[in-house]
This record gives sequence, C-alpha cells and structure tokens, in this order.
Amino acid sequence: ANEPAPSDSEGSAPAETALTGTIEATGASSQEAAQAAWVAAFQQANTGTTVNYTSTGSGPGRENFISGASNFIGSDRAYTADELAAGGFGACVSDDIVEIPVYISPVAVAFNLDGIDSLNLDGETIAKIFAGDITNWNDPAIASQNDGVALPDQAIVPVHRAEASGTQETFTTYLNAVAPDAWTEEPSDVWPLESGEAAEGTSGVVAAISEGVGYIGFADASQAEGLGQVSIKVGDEYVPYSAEAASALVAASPLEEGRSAHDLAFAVDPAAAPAGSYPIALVSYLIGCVEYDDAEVGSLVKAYFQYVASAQGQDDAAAAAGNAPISEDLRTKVNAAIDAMVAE
Amino acid sequence: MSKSIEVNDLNVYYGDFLAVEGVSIDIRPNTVTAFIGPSGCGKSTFLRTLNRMHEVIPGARVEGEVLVDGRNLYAPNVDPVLVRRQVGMVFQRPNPFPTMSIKENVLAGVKLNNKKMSKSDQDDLVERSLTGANLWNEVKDRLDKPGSGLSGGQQQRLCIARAIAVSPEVILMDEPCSALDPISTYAIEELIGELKNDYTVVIVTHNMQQASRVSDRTAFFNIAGTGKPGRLIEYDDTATIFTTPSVQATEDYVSGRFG
Amino acid sequence: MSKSIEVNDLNVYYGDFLAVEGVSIDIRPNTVTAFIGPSGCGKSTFLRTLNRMHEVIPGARVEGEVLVDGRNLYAPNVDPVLVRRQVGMVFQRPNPFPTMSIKENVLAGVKLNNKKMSKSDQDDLVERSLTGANLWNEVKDRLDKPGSGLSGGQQQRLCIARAIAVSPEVILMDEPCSALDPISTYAIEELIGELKNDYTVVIVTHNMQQASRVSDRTAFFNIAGTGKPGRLIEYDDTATIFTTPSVQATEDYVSGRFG
Amino acid sequence: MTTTTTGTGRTHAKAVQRPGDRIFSGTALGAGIIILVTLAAVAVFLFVQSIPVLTEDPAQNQILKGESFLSWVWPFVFGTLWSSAIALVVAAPIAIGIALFISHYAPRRLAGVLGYIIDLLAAVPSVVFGMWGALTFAPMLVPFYKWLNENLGWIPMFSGTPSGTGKTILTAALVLAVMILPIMTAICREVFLQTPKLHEEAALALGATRWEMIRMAVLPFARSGIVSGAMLGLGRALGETMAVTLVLSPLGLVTFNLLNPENPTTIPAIIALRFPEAHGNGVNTLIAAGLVLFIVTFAVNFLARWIVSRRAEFSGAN
Amino acid sequence: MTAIAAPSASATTGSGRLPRRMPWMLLIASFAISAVVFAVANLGADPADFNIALAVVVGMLIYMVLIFAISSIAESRRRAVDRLMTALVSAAFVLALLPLISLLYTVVINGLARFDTEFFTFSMRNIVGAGGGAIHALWGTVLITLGATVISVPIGLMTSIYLVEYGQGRKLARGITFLVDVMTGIPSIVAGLFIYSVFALLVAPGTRIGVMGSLSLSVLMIPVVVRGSEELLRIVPNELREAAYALGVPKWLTILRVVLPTSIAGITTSVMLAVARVIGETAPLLLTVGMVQGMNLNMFSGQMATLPVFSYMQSKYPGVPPDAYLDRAWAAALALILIVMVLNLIARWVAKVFAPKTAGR
Ligand SMILES: Nc1ncnc2c1ncn2[C@@H]1O[C@H](COP(=O)(O)OP(=O)(O)OP(=O)(O)O)[C@@H](O)[C@H]1O
Ligand SMILES: Nc1ncnc2c1ncn2[C@@H]1O[C@H](COP(=O)(O)OP(=O)(O)OP(=O)(O)O)[C@@H](O)[C@H]1O
Ligand SMILES: [Mg+2]
Ligand SMILES: [Mg+2]
Ligand SMILES: O=P([O-])([O-])[O-]
Repeated sequence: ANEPAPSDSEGSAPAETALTGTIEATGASSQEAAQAAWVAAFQQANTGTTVNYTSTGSGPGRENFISGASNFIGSDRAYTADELAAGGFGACVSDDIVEIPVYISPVAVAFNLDGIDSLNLDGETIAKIFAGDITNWNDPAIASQNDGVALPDQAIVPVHRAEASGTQETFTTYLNAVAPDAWTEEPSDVWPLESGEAAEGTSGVVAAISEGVGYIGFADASQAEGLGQVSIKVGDEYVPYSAEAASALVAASPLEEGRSAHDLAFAVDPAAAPAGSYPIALVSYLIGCVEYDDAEVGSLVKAYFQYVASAQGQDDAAAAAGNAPISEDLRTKVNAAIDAMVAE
Repeated sequence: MSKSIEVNDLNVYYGDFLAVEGVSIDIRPNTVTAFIGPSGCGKSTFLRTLNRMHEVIPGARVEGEVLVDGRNLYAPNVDPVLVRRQVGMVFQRPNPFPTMSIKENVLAGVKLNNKKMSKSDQDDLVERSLTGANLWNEVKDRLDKPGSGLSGGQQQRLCIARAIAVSPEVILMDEPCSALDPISTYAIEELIGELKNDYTVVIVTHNMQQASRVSDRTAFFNIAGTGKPGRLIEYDDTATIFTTPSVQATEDYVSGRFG
Repeated sequence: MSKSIEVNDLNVYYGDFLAVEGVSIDIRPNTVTAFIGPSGCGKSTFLRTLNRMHEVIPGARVEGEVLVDGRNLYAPNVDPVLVRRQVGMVFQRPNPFPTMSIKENVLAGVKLNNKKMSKSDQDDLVERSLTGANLWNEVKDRLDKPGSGLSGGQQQRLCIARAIAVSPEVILMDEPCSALDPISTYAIEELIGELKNDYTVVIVTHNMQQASRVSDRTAFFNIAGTGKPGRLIEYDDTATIFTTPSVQATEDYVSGRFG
Repeated sequence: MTTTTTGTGRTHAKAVQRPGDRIFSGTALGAGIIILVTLAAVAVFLFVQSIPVLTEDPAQNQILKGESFLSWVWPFVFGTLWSSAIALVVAAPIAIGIALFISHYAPRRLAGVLGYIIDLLAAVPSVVFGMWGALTFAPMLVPFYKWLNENLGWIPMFSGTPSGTGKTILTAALVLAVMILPIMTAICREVFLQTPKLHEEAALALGATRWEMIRMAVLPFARSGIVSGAMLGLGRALGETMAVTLVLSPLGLVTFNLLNPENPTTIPAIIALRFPEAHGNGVNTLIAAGLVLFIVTFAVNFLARWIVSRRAEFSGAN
Repeated sequence: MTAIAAPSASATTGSGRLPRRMPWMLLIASFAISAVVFAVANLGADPADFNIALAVVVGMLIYMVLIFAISSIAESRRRAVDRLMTALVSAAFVLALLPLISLLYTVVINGLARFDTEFFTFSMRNIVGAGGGAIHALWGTVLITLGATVISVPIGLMTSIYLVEYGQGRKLARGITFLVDVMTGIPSIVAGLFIYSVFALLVAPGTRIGVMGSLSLSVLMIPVVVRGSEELLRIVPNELREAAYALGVPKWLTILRVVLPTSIAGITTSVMLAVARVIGETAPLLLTVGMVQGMNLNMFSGQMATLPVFSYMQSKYPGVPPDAYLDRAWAAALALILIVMVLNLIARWVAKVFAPKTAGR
C-alpha cells in the first residue's frame, strides 16, 4: 500500500521540504526506467510532490512541450536550431529553454553463438552484417579480427527494432558515421532496410538474440547482460561497452555551435571517438523552460533537474536502468545550466 | 358479465393473403360456442379477430365489423388493449409466466397494468379466480411456487384463472385441451361448462366429440383448398350440426368422411 | 417385399421414466395397421421402437424383442443403420431436405449405399418412387426445384417417395396427415391404400375416422394418467374395434366419450 | 403491436397511442439510431483525420518519409489479409470439427462442459495470447520450422533461412487461428444445434450413419451459419493487434514466405508499433491506415452477407 | 432400386459390427505405440512439451488409420467413414485443447512468482526495480470497464428491444442489424483511434483520460450486447407476449414486465460475456488512456493504468533487473485471465440458476 501519498511508506521519510505540486512530463521511452527511479526518489524526498512521467516517445514529447501539455520532457535529441528558432514553447515565458544531457547509455552489440562470449568487430564489419552483406559467421571479415575463435558455419540473422526508437537512431548514426560506404542509409529511428529480424522494444531484441542462435542485435547495454558481447574497434583497439567508456565519448564531444549557455546539445560524432571510449552511446536530454509561466512549476522542475543531475540522482538511475552516470566535468556544465532556471 | 358478439361480413388477411372470408355470425351471451373445421380453415385466425389479438401478428388485418354488445371493436378510437381486458383468451399451449409464482400469475393482468390493490383484495381475487378455474384446492398450499411446476392440465387451468381474474365478459379458447392428457381434458371440459354461467365462451376444437360434449352452438368452417380462404359453412345448435346439418360438407366432416 | 412384425413384451423408457409398458403385438404383412389412443399414451414412442429410431433420443431405451420376419432387431450385432433401411419412416411434419432438389430428395437414401448409380437408373428410380407416391405428375416438370417449394401435402408425399426409394419392407407413419389440409389428407389416404400392396404399413393417427378409413387392423393404446406408462389395450380388426370392441375403455374412446 | 399493423383495411382503426408505448418505443429507436450515428461517426472521423495524409506532401510526413500513402500501406494490407487467410484456413475445419463434436458426438451432459472449455479460449485476453505466443509457442515451433525447411524447402513458402526465434507470419497466423477458434466454434455449434430434428431424423430414418446424417442434414442447413462464423472469425483476425505485435517479427514485406525472420506485418500491428512515437501528421498517417483496415473489414462483412444470401433459395432457413 | 445390392435376408446384420469396446482399446493402443516411439526417438533429449503434443497428434493419426482399416474390413466402408469422421471430429477437439493447456500452464507458472498480496495492495508509485504491484491498474480496469458497461448496456439492450419488438421487417431495423454486424467487425485498435481522433478534435491532441477508454470499449461492446440480447429476446416464446396482450397489458409494459424478466438471466450472462470480451483489450486503451505509475481514480482527468496495458508495458520496458518487470507482467496477465474466467463462470451460473423454466418442455 504505497498509495495515495508516499508519506505512509516506511518511516525514514526525510524532512519535509517546502515543495508541493504536480508536474507533468512526457517523452523518451529510453528514459523510462531511469525516470521511474528519479521520480520515486524525488517524490520520497519531497513528499508533497508528484511527477508524472509518461514515455510517449521523444517526438510526441517535444510536441507536448511546444503545446505546453508537458512541463518538461525527456528527449533523445535536443531541439534543432530550426525548431528553436520557431520557438513558441507553451509553458515558458520566453523561447529560452534548458537542454541538459542527463541520461547517457551505451548501446551494446550482442550476439548468440554457442560457446562464444565475445567478439571483436570494427564498424565496417558491423555495418555490413546489419546491411546483409555479410551473411555467415565464418566470413573472413569476421575471422580476421578474431584470431583463435572458432567461428561456426552459421547464418547471421541481424535483429533490429520494429518500432521507432532512440536506440536505433543512435546505432544507425554510428554506422553511418564510421562506415558510410557499407552503410549508406541516413541515421533514422526506424529501420531503413527490409532484411533481418524485427523485434519490439529492447526486451524484444534481447529475447530474440537469446533465443536465436546466430542472431546479432543492438540493445541498451543494461538489458544485454548474459549475451555474447561485441567489442568495437575504436582507433586501434577493441573496446567493450562500459558506462565509463560511454560517458567518455560524450565528454569528448563538442557542444553544438550557436546555442545559449544553458542549451547543452552535444554534437556526438562516433567517428571521432577518442581512444578508450565506447562509440555507440545514446544521449538523452531533459528539456525545460528557463522561466515558467507558472513560477511554482518552475521551482519544482528546477528542483527535479537538480536532483537528476546530482551524483545521487545519477547513481539512482544507474542502479535502476544500468546507464552511465555523467562525468563530474559534465555535471559542472549541467549544474551551471540548471542554475539559469528561475525559481520562486 | 356476459356479452353477445355480432360479426358482420369479416375478412381477415395476412398481408395480401385472404385467410378468412365473409364471416357473419351472432354469438349469444352465456353460451359455449364451438368452432370446428379441418386444419388451416382459419378457426384460430377468426377467433383472434374477436379480441384484436390478430394485430399482434405483423401484417394481419381485418375488414368488417365485430360488435360486442353493439359496440364495434374496430371503430376508430377503440383501444385494443382495453378490448382485450373485456375479451379474454386462453391458448392452445398453457403459457403461465415462468418468472412468476402461481399467485402472481393469477394477478398478472391486474398487476401488470399497475393497478394498486390491497393485500386482502389480492388474496380474495386469487382465491376467487382459482376457485373459478377449479384449481384452488390443488394449489392453495403452494401459491408462491412457480406456475411452471404444475402439470399441463393444471397450467391450463391456471391460465384460465389468470384470464378470468381481469373479469372479462367473453372468454376465447383456442384448442385449450389439445396439448393435454384425457384426465386434464376432462377437468377443463367440466370447467367450461361452469364458465358459461358467467361468461360468453367461444372455443376452437379439433375434436368433434369435445365440441358435442361442451358446446351449445357449433360453427363449422371449411376451406376449398390450399391457398383458398376459409369460410363459415354452417352455424347452428350443436345438436343440429351433429345430427341433421343442412350442408353436405358439414355432414361429411362430422361423420368423419374427411379431415 | 413386405414383412411381418412380432413384438414381445416391450417396455420403452425415457431415462427412468417408463413411457410404454408390456406391449406384445403381431403385425401382419401387407396390411395397414393403425395405432390410436389419446395424446401422450405412447403411440409415437412405440412406433419408433419398430425401427430403432427411438435411439436417436438421448436416454431412450427398450426392453423386450421386436422380430421382423423372425429376426430380432435388438440382437447384439444388429446395425440400427441397416434396420432403418429395411423399416422406413414418415413423420408428422413433412421434412424434405431443404437444401436438396426434389430429385435429390428422392435419391437421398439410395445414394448413401450406391454412390455410382447411372444417370438413367437414377431417373428411373425417381420416376418409379414419385409415381408410387402419387406425386409424379405434379412435379415431373420441376424435379430440380427445391423440395421445400411444394405444398404441405406434396411435401409429405415427397417424403413417402423418399422412403420407398430405398425399398424398405415396412413403412411406419407417425400422424402423416395431421399437418395437412383435407384435400392433401385425402391424397395421402389414397396412397396408403395402394402402399399396402407392396409394404407392411403402420400408421399412428389421432383421427379415428382416418383409422377406420385406411386401416385393416387397429391397436388402441391408453394411459391411466399423467406419469403412468402407456399400454396396448386392444388390438383387433378395425371393423371390430370401431363397432364391437371388447374393452370398455376402447368403446369409450372410439365413441368419443373422452380424449 | 398497435403500431406494427399498418392496416389499410377500411374499418381498421388508427390505433390509440399510449404515452408509455410512445416513450418506450422512442427510446428503443433512439438507441438503434445511436448505433447508426456511432458507425457513421467512426467512418467520418477516421476519414477527416486521414485527409491531411492524402493532401499534404508525403516528404514532410514523419512516417511516410516521401513515400506515397498507398505504396506505404499496401504491404500491410497484404500482410493483414495473408495472415488472416492462413488463420482462417487453419481454424475453420478445426472449429467445425469441435462444434460437431460438441453438438452431435459428445454425450449431452459433457457437451456443456466442453463448450465452456472452448469458450475459455475466448476469455483469454489477446495480450496474454501474445505473451504466450512469444514466450512459449514460437520457440516450440522452431524445430518444426527447421524440419519443414529441410524437407519441404523446395516449396517456395518454406524456403529460405528458417527463423531462429519462430516469430514468423505462420506463427502469428497460428496464434490468430487459436484466437478465432472459440468464436467460430460457438457460432457453428449454435447452428448445428439448431438443425431441425425433423431433418436429422429424416436422414437417420433413411438408414444414414451419423456422419452421413451430418452431411445430409446438418452441414447443408448450417452452411450459411458456418460462413458467417468464419467471417466473424476472419473479422477478429483482421483486427487483432496485440497478439500479432508480440508474436511477429514485422518487416512489412510482401512475401508468401512462411518461415523466415523477414515477414509481412498487419495494419493493426503497425499502428500499435508506430503510434507511441508518432506525432504531427504521423498520427494522421496511422489513422488513415486504420481507415483502410476499417474498409477491409467492412468489405469482408459485405462479402460474407453476399455469400450467405446467394444460395437463399436452398437455404435451411424458414 | 435394382442396384441396391443389400440382400434383404442379411440386411439387418450386414457384415456385423465391431464390439463396443474395440475402438477404445484401439485408441489406447495407438497412444501407447506413439508414446513408445517418441520415448525411444527422444532418448537423451529433454522431453519438450512440443513432443508431448506431437505424440498425442501422432497417436490420433495412428488410431485413425487403424480404425478405418479395421472397420473397412470387418464392417462396411460406410461404417469405416463414419468411424473415421468420429475420430477426426474428436481429434479437432483435442487439438484445440493443446494450446489452451499450454497457455494456461505458461501463464500460471510465470504469473505465480509475483501473485502475492503486495501485488494487489501496491501500485508502482515510487517503486524502482523489484516489488510494487498493480492495484492502480486493477482499479483502472474496473473503472473503465464499468464505464463501458454503463454506456453499452442501455444502448445495446434498447437497440435489441427495438430490433425484436418494434422493428420487425422494417428497413431501418434491417439496416441496424447489418450495421451492428459491421460494428462487430471493427478492429479494436480502430475503435481506439476513433475515440482518440474525436478527443483530438474536440479537446486537444494527445488527450488521454479514463472515459476515452470506456468509450472506445463501448464501441466494441455495444454490438456484442445487441447481438446477445437480441438472441435472448427472440427466444422468449411469443406465447408469453400473447398471454400478456390477451390480459389487456400494453406492449411496453409487456416488454418491461414479461419479456425482460423472462430473459434477464440470459441477458445478464451475455452482458458479462461482453465485459469479459473487452476487459482484456490492450490496443485501444494504450491509445486512449495511456499509463501511469500511481493510482488515478478520476475518469475525467489524467491518464489511467489498466491491467492489460500494465502487463504490456512492464514486459516492453523492463528496467533492472528485467525479471522483476517480467514477473509483474505475467502476474498481471494471470490476474486478468482469472478475472475473465471468474466473470465467465458467474455468467454461466447466473444463466443456469436464474433462467426461468419456460412452460412446456
Ligand atoms: N401468421 C400467419 N401468417 C400468414 N399466414 C398465416 C398465419 N397464421 C395462419 N396463416 C394461414 O391462415 C390460414 C388459416 O390458419 P389458422 O391457423 O387460422 O387455421 P386453423 O383452422 O386454426 O388451423 P388449425 O386447426 O391447424 O389450428 C392457413 O392457411 C394458414 O397457413
Ligand atoms: N423425448 C422424450 N423424453 C422424455 N419423455 C418423452 C419424450 N417424448 C415423449 N415422452 C413422454 O412419453 C410419453 C408418450 O409420448 P408419445 O409422444 O409417444 O405419445 P403419443 O401417443 O405419440 O402422443 P401424441 O398423440 O401427442 O403424439 C408421454 O408421457 C411423453 O411425455
Ligand atoms: Mg388453430
Ligand atoms: Mg405422437
Ligand atoms: O529506448 P528506445 O527509444 O530505444 O525505445
């Protein structure tokens, strides 16, 4: 019985804060698990508050923010320059908004082959596998990168997402960036090709890989445990996914030009991933107004953002969603952006 | 309480099909009148026009007059619902309301019309009607049991009790015994004999012996062939019809030469 | 083609209910035998045991013997399907197959055993059976029309044609005319008179006039009351039954004193 | 009743109308009209919301991405029809068999229980069917598909690389078949039971065996009922969403291949998949797909009625 | 006639019949053979349920072949066909049972893990990872389904009254009957889209509230209710209506006091079956009421959780550890199945116990 208010859940309720009220949020489904953790912790710390985060998908989220239906949103990408120029954010006083990358999650490339736990592959090979140009696991392109691994004569079945997905957009962005010759499609949240197996949701992809021998796919790293893992070639070495390696990628990426100081849109370029970083990482943002029409909401959102960006918030999410906590360096920038928000 | 019925030149149609043609008949008060005739000759059809029950059948309609004590049932502004309270009806198969107890069945005509009645008046009416239908002694201990638990003959008498509870002036019966065994039949025949003291009774029967046993007057209907309309052939005292009918077809029928 | 039927001490049950008790009767070949009696006395029930059609009704079963030309229908190893080919049946309500044409209806039974019948043999059989059922002239121009388009009497004769097309030895008829108008009834009665030349005919009828018109021998069944079993009361030449029956109940019944 | 006899007879009185009757029949009529209006509203709203898809530039459309609507939706129409057709072909004979078993073979006492057991299948929510299909049924079929592919691979339908997860259009169709079994069985059972005893006995009295009796009397009588049952089942299959979404690896191809990871998909599945992330005219595109589905089901219904009415002369009705 | 070979002397016995117990013994033998074959072929491998199912199927096939052959020889070809069809028809039934058993097994086994009190007392508010429950979804399902029932039953029932009692033979009635049939075929997701569009137009795009769910379920439920109650009103014997008319009861009172009470048990049953049919709908609710973590009992504001959507979302977006989410999904599925089954059982019970015994047989 955790209803109706959190106050009656176990006794260690921290001192009541002054914050009260409800904020509505929608957006990226990638953040679902993390948001659940954040919302739970935030509501417990601020017993008078309710945060409703519904994962409608990033696109509808961004629309809801413009229409004013959502007080803040999660989104797998920042607003584009054009969208910012058009402006008209419903809940905001002005078109000045805050965009902070607070959910960074490596995207693992995982496979299922009897007796093989890990493989080394470069971007080119991965692209060819998913494009359907490499169709068997004993293909020389794979064998040449994996000395000493006994690759079976087994057809490769690449798995992708059946629905539109931020993970998928991240993955296709990577392929397009590192192997533009092998992967000629534009980055896209829906799968552009008509080959391979499609599965719904991260869980569907993971299930397909774990059932299908010879299957390979990409999935949010937190869900990919227990499957064969691909280490991806960056520079001269093969890097397995890890939270640190993923946040290293973001940390090394430049901010997009021509944006305000509290609009931290990263121009992540997997092709330019520094040595030791993991090149496929989903960067998902929280987006809110600098100043809200309703000041009370502004205070709430600001407090929520502060908690999310805090070390505690990042650790809470990592525990629940298995994502990569943001680096200290990045946190400093993020906190600076949040400070720009107007509270009561 | 009993009334005379006068029918003038009545035609009954089902849609475009003329089922009964040109019937004129005078039914006297406090008599039992039997309608006999071969299957399909329109006995039931005609009977139903005497309380406008034919109107329940889509497409059925009449031309002509039916006067009950001089008032035309088919005059404009006559409410068929009220006609039926005046002219009750009992059907071939006993049809007590299955959701109601014996008592409620008897009171159905009163209660369904939302009439308020004191408890003692109700009990009174129930006893009176059931006694009138010769059923009181058999059911007085189980008035609250469902009516469908009775035997066929008892159910039919329950239906008669239900019909007389609304104090009609005429009671129409369409083959009331044809679904019953001989003993129940006998009970109903007895009852009909008593009913005529209070009501005008019209009964359709397939069974000529029954007609001769229970009726005072008999009407013989016949049909020239399939698709032809039924007609009233002869109408006279029952004794006359069964002994010295004036029409050959009647003689053939009652002597069992056909049908 | 006709056979005698000997029934020895037959009881028929519906579940635990004894519907017919202790019937013993000898039915002679090439006669028409009529079963009469009040409603519910078990005429239909008994008739159906003569070709094991009662087995179609869940819970129905018999005790006793039925010998057709000396062979017991209820011996183990006797296939009811074959019994029914030998002992045909015509029902109260005409029941031609609605999805079949007249011709197909006639051939329905034959085709079961003899799928590959030449076209001319088929035409032959259809004509012979329909002629035998006095229907040929009326339908010969529309053999491919659905059987349900015929009038009731024609449908009943079609059913008779269908029954005789499988060349049975006995034909059972359960009130074959009760749903028909007088003219159709007359046609069927005529037909029954002819059928007895080739078949043993057993007919149930409610109509005593009909029994006396068509049958050679008559069996009177009666029932002591609701819930009691039906019994065979008297079995004799039709003339005897209708004029000088030896049992009082028979006399009461045929003289119309009850039922 | 007074109103139903629109008598033209010269002495037929204009019946007295009671207020109770007028109010009651008016309410009843009103309820019927609500249904008409609802259905019209479904069509109109879906249509209005679909207009932008056809009039606006597909290049600006979130989902079409430059493709024309018809070429986008066509593979899904195909997938919908294809999967439902397979489901129907599989389910129809089984449903007829079950219905016969219950109506004419099983002992009467047992028949009710058996009917209930089959109805239980109808009681299972489709999302549960989907989860079962994905977790239990599809993996169960993998070895069978492999066997089919190895032994019958020369038939184009069974060629190619068989799926390692079993999430193929055939699996989806089989799940659909299981899902539509109860409704088809229920309807077939009803009509089988309604076969006039008269006709059954006529057949038996001619010396027909049980099966011959069924062929002579029951099946012909039930033909139109079977067709409408099948069409109702087909309608369910066409519109089924969750089971297909969860069980199928959907690529939206036009292929008759049954065993591969690359499969067609259905309109409802694509709507369910794309709706969560759809915004702007993307939503309109999906609604337009819904309109197409609506039209397809409507057409199927019409077809069923036409089939049923065609042989009315010989039908068992009346 | 000449061609009818059956010589009358032996006609009744024909070529004899198989002893009564023979087919059963054959059936047992066939299953035994099949079981042995599969046990041998499957040595070493673990006995997957697939093989159990296959063994059953093969056993039936063996039986069919055997009985057909034996009956052809010992009896007649017609008998053999009859026996074969009996086997086929029974096989169809068994075949349909296999998926049902497998499904129930899967759901129960997976669902029991979290089928505990916490599941039925907790919502997902402030729950991360394991724990929590579906009380909010349970309430949502109850409220939304109740809403749908409240909307559908009066409309559906009155429509069927119109069709049966007033509309006979009229064009409008035939039109309504046809459109009700069409409506039966409306895919559930289209019903969801319809309500979504209406509210998008009338209120605001993206509106998701409880009543929308009720309305979209009503679109699915109304035709089922109409169909069901129409059927039941029709089987009320005309004799009862006539009995009432003959007592001078007006038509509307006859319907209200005689026809409806007579069929009310059946109608209740059909309504419950209609509820059972829509209570598990996922797609339209996903579109129209969405999902929340906490309890929302307000049908007119805010999204609501429902069991089917809860189950779907938990399995689609598992967090860490995924098993906690999947277990909740299965527990919700099990709860849903149980609700529907109980509804079904009650419906049947109502039909049986309260059905009036109509006159006659
Ligand atoms: N509802 C109806 N619609 C059309 N025709 C009907 C209807 N009811 C009866 N008929 C026809 O009207 C004629 C007279 O039928 P009716 O039932 O009145 O005869 P009946 O004398 O009562 O016969 P029975 O002795 O069999 O009861 C018959 O030709 C019958 O077919
Ligand atoms: N299917 C059945 N199940 C149980 N009892 C039955 C069944 N059919 C008939 N009975 C009962 O068996 C008894 C004899 O019925 P049967 O129909 O044989 O009488 P009948 O003489 O043919 O009457 P009728 O003249 O009305 O046709 C009756 O008491 C009847 O209620
Ligand atoms: Mg009559
Ligand atoms: Mg009888
Ligand atoms: O987290 P997703 O956007 O890939 O569903």
